[in-house]
Amino acid sequence: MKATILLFASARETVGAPSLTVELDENSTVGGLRSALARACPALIPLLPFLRIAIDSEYARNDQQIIPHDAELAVIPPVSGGSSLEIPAPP
Amino acid sequence: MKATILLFASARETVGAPSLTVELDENSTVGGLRSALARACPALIPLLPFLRIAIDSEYARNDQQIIPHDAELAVIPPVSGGSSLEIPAPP
Amino acid sequence: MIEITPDRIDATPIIESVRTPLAGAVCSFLGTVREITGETRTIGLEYEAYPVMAAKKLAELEAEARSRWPILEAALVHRVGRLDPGEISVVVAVSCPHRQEAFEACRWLIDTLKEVVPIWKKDVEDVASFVDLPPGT
Amino acid sequence: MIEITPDRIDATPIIESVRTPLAGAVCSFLGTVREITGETRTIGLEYEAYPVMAAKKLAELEAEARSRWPILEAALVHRVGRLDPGEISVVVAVSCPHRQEAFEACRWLIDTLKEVVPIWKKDVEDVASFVDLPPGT
Repeated sequence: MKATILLFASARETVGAPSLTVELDENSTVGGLRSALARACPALIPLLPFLRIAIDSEYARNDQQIIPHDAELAVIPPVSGGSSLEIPAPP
Repeated sequence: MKATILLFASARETVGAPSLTVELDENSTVGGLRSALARACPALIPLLPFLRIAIDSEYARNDQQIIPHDAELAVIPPVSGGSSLEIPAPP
Repeated sequence: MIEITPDRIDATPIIESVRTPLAGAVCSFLGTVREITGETRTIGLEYEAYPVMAAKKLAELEAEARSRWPILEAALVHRVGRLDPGEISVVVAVSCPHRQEAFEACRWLIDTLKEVVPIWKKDVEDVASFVDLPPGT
Repeated sequence: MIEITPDRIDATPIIESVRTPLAGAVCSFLGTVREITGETRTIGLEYEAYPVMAAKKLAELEAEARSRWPILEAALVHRVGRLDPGEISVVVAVSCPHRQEAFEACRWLIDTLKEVVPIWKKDVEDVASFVDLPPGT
């Protein structure tokens, strides 16, 4: 199935667009979505460990969660806890 | 020497006046002032353990402190930490 | 801004007074007269101060807070006299670069104010039942 | 009151909205745009939200806070768009019967808001040096 993922902040700037449409398997998990994002835009790869995925405005709880049909999907960069959009260096 | 002590809140209500004038020895300590208050108004006796003495707007640090001449003296009942003027029961 | 006032407190100018472009955080506390506490209805509170000492203690509290936290501006305003339910008895407002400091400083100021500043409160007694007896009773 | 707004925030009606005669304590927090941070001068911040999710998360935060503390009224308002130094980006205001609860709830709300609500900020770049070149250069 085709899925459109909303992009915000640093993810939007990295991709250069407010959303990205990718091809997902039926019964794809959140992990599958992350892989699809990496394939669609390799520039996102270094950010991926810091990006959360939201499904219908809820943070996806783990990589096993299956993406429902027609869900609104979004990539959520670290929110503005006090500093700005910078992605923290990997630990 | 004669000393006038300002009274507030429950101490004022117990005495029925906004101040009390007592006779103090020269070099009287805060302890001596407390004794003089007890003699001048025995109704204050049960409150005394809960009353602080202020000398020139500063809490008297201990019973050994000597009362200076011409100092402004005041009796400070427990301040309104959240409940009202009630004097707590002795421990 | 430090003030002990018999006038009705408006929180707006007090909070505004601590705002500055150097601060990222403003924390404020308003103490208000609670109308209902458990089963009891309050018809008003009477606040009494030892004004000279209270003003001195408020200034000391501000100085002490400034030595502990990077406070940019602080305001401590306490009302005295008769207050109706819902009215503001005390305002503490603090601005700091960051929010943790602002919360800690504001909390410490109101907690310490309530311990050391010589201001007392007392329920206003409900005397209506005596005053409002119908004529002829 | 929960709101995500592109309009300038006035803290006064937000704080007033949580006052009630049932509360003895109102704690509020204003986040403001800091002009100077260390050696850096900020000329403005741009806030971006995922509006649907941000509104949902703010409502969840309020519900969660109400389950933890005896909150009487709460308000969570966040600005989006371009903000100048000194302007208010966020207001959290809470009323409770007592002050400890009000401080804890307000602190938890702003701390958790900053972790989970999808709103991002970004320094506005100083492009004046490019735009304002004198004619002919």
